[in-house]
Amino acid sequence: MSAFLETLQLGRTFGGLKAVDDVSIAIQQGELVGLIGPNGAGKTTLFNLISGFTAPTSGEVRLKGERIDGLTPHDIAQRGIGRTFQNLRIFPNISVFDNVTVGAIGHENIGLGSILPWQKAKSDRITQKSFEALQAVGLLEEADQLAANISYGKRKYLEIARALAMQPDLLILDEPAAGLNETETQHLASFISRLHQEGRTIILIEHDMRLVMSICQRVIVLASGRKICDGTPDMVQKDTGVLEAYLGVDE
Amino acid sequence: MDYYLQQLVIGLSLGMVYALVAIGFTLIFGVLNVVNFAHGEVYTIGAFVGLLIFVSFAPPLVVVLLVVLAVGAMTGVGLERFAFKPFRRFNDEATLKSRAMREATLMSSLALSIVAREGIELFFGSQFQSLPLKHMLNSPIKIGPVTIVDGDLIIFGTSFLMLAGLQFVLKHTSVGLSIRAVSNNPLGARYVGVNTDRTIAWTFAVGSGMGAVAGILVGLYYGAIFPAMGFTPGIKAFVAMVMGGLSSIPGAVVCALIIGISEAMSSIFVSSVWQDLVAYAFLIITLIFFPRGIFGGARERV
Amino acid sequence: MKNRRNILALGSALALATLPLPVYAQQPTYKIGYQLPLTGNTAQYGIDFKNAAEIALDQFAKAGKPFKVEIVFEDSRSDTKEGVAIARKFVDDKSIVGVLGDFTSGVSIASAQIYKEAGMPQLSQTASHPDYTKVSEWQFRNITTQAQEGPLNAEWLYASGYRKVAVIAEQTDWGQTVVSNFVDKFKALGGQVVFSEFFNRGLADFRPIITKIARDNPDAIYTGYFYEDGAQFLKQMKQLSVTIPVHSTSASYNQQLITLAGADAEGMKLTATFLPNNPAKNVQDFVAAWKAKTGQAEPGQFPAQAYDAVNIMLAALERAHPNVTRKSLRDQLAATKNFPGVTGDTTFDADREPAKKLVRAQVKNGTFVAVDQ
Amino acid sequence: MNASDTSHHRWLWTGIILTGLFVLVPLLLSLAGRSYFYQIANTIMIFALLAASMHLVTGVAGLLQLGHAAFYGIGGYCAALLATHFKLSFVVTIPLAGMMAGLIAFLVAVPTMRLVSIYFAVATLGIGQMLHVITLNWVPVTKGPNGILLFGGMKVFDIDFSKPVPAYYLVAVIVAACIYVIHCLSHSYYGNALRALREDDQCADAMGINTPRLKLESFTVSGFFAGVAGALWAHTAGYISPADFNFNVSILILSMVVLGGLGSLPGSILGAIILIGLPEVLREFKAGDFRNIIIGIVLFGVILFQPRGLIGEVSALDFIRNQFGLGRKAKNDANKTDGKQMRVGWL
Repeated sequence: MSAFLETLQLGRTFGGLKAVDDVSIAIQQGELVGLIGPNGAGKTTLFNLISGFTAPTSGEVRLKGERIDGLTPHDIAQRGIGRTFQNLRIFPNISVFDNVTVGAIGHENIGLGSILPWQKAKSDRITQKSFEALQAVGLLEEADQLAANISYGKRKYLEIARALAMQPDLLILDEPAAGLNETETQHLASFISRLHQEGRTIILIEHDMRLVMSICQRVIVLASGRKICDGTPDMVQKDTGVLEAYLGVDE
Repeated sequence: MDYYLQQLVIGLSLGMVYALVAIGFTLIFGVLNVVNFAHGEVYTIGAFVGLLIFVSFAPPLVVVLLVVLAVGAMTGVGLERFAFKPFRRFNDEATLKSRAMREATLMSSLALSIVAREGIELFFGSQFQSLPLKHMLNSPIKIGPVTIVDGDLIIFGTSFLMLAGLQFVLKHTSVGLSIRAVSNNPLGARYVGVNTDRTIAWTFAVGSGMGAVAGILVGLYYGAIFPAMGFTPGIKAFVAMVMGGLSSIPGAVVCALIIGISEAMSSIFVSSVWQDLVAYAFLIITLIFFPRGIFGGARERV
Repeated sequence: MKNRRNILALGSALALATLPLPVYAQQPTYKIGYQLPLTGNTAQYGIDFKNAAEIALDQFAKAGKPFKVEIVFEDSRSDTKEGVAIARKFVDDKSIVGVLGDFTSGVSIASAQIYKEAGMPQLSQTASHPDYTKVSEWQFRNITTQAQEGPLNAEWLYASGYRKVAVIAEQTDWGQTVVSNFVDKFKALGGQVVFSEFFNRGLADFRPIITKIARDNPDAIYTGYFYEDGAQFLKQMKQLSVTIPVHSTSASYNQQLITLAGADAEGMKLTATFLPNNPAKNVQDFVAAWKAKTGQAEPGQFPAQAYDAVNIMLAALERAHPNVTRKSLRDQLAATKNFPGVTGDTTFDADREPAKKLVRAQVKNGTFVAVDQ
Repeated sequence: MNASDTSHHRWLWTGIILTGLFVLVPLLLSLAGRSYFYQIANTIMIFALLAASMHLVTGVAGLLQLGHAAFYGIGGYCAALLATHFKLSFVVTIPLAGMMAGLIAFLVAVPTMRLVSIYFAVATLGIGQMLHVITLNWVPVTKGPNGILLFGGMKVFDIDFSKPVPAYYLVAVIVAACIYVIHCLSHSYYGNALRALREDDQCADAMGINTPRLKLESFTVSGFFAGVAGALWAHTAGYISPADFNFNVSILILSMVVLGGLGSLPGSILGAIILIGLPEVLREFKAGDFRNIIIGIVLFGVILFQPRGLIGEVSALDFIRNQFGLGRKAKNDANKTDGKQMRVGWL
């Protein structure tokens, strides 16, 4: 069985700099995989390569066996990859509910014709999905507030809810715990675990080691654009290469 | 052959007029990343102030230019205070770079430009102002087969001085250093102790002073000073700025020259009513095919 | 979501409706509407018209006629939107029996559609668009069109011995007629038009065009511009040391041309219907009144045109008195014959076009003087 | 989307609006006995449609449009040329003019769609100016500066629509219908997708929103309605020339949208009422010379003190609570909530 998502010798150079260099990873359906690495390791670039924000200079990305590199972000999103952003990117001037609907709208691929009366079923599905997503993250109370007016922590959940409304097959979370305090991080960890238990495939990019080690089954480590380790949390913690990369020991 | 040479020279001098306006315009955009729609009106105000000084005191040109520079700088500071500063309510990065601020200031400067233009019109009337002809900068000078006027030399000299002066200010003074810092990273500049508000005010002072000087010089050059005079040069400067890569002043100057020459040369082939199409076509082509400006080097600002 | 819109529409409609409507006295006072640009890019022309109209009205009031006349001025900004609103306003006011204006042909024609529908006589002092008087029998104009001026100039240039002529004009409806009427006649006479081009109004830099003209080396240049563009053109010709004789139309006749262009205007020839140094009494009275009222130099062609338009209207009113209606005023306007105005004698032909006598003039020593024929 | 959009309120408001538009306003105008008010009302309605069409592309989709007058002009010219050359009735020319403007908007949008924010604004400014230069100077087709005079009048079934009252009804019906469509578009999930573009188009793209297609669509639709407005103007004014569609008109329309509040359809319409009505009101008060300055000052004041315009984007989802009591219901009955009940989106 081919992997759910795989990258094959994926590479991207900016100027002369190899941001991502020959990275091959494979994610199986239903996995919760952590992706870690020191600053500038190329985590977010890898992420952007997968979600289509950046085109790779070499290699390929496959989702369910089909090549998706070179597609536009919305094509990739519609094939089932939902993501959040490292720096929160919610839509501040519309309501929390409307924010979430955007994910569902993307999934339903709404166009000009959708205001026609016989397209109402689509709208109803969007309403329902958005509602369910809001409920899942516990933001129903804030549904009609402007997204700009809710707290930072809640915005994090809003972003996840928006991605969930896309009904993604694969959910990529880019540093969801950044800026959260201890309790909030705990809460988030259990939330992510729950999403995983419900059967979702998730990639988690994180700085917070403890979060990653506590909930992920498998951890991939990037350093200087290359994959240096891929295994269970225990294996990764014992790997000397990882230690060197984090401590900055010269090779 | 002489004919083509003459058209080329006319195009050059036309381009220099656009360049003169584009310098201040680009400085303000480059630092703040906002479009100052009122730049054309600062240009007009410069011309009217210069005209008033000429009519009342008839001092030498240099004195007039200095006074106009000062008045322009004050106008710029006032403009910044009323049309731009109120929208920087918060000094976080999101506000300084947000699209909302860009568009709000675009509209606020547009609104002020309406007020300024209508005010001038109310006060002076919309016709060409009569200018003592002896002050005009249009005595012909024959160089071989082509004719230029003294104004061409003065405008060239002024543009050159402005560019050089600006480079000096930016590279060798503390104000210039803070302007560059704010341009690169407003939030970072603030963290290291740069007074952002004052620096932005300075930027407007310098940019608008230059705009005002351009106004009186071009006014004297053509002998045409009227309330709506800022519109066309404003648009051409805008185009030059976009072509030059938005935040590059030398780029804008070179592109202004290219626009001027192309306009003059185009009139060789087609009727001059189509001349305006040249600048707009350049604009669209640049935007579609060279989104980073025709020199490609500058960072893309989106 | 349109609710607010309607509430506001109602509100503003109410606000407008409750404004006090003027109450009219029993004594015969006739009202004339005058739509003209008092603000905007063309305000200088509209303000001149207003001054000229006030002079005419003043003189009329002092003449002790059996009725009074009031002129209602409305600012159209040379904007069609505002022009048609004013037209409706004038039509609504039952006491307004005739309308003057507008300045530009475009606004005049758009308003004419409304005057046509409502049956209101309209007399424009300047609308030169060929279609203007074709809108309906209610439209009159007091400006010689290029259909008259163009051929006359063609004959003049041809008689001066010019065979190769360059023609330039502004890209407006008027400029189009300048070129076509002149060129048709000049070619019919056997002359050659070596260069013909339009320019966008308010073009600052004529040098590319001048250089182009100079290359074709015509015997003369025939120009269709207003005084501001004219001054620019003449200055830049001198600047490029191009010394081809320049002819122009009555539209460039304005003292400001000489103020703006100075010595560079010397020698320009043009046709005109009005010369302030014409010794005729009515002309001198007007010039004196103009100087006293505005503190400016002599009036140009356009104020004189407006002055005459007002007087033609007043004369028609006088003939229609005491049975003044819009219809009777229109008929009396149409009957205007040999009206002695400062721009010459005016007679409206069957198409409500004026036939006027044009004089030939030249800039000499900083002033416009008639050329002996 | 507003708290009042519940279903019975909806019909109430629709009723009020339609009665106001078709009965009360004409009644009042007729009582005032002045066709002048009809003229103003017509101009306001045409500009309300223009502002509404720009609202869709600028207010909702966030594409700053500085060349809207060009599409207005294309519509006007298309209608006038069809009416004069082929003697077509306005019944035919108005939709054709809209389609033509939509088509040109589409062609303009294809290469410029990937431009962002100010770049896009500058491109529309350039294209708008180019189209203006072309209408002014392409004399054989557009008659250039001479403009086009429509002699024919507007007679259909013996009703002369060039008379003020029939013209009012004609314009009111067409404008109301167009604005209703725009309302449906902007108050649906389609509108939400456009709002997502406005807020952060890259992010919207990552959510699966086909941003280039949406931009293209909204720009084309907006061009279509601007074209309809142009055709209405050409037919009701009877004469058009390039001066009616210059850069200042683009700025005027943009000012309406900003004045009323970016993102709010009623705001745009209010902006049109104010910016067309205010000069006329000031004319009544003999403030003639100052009225343009006053408009500039009003615009500036609104931008400064009411950054969201007079009616900013209304807090978007009040209506969910009102309509379904979701807030309370969710607490008690969260799991049982049936998606079918939650009919939200558009009227």
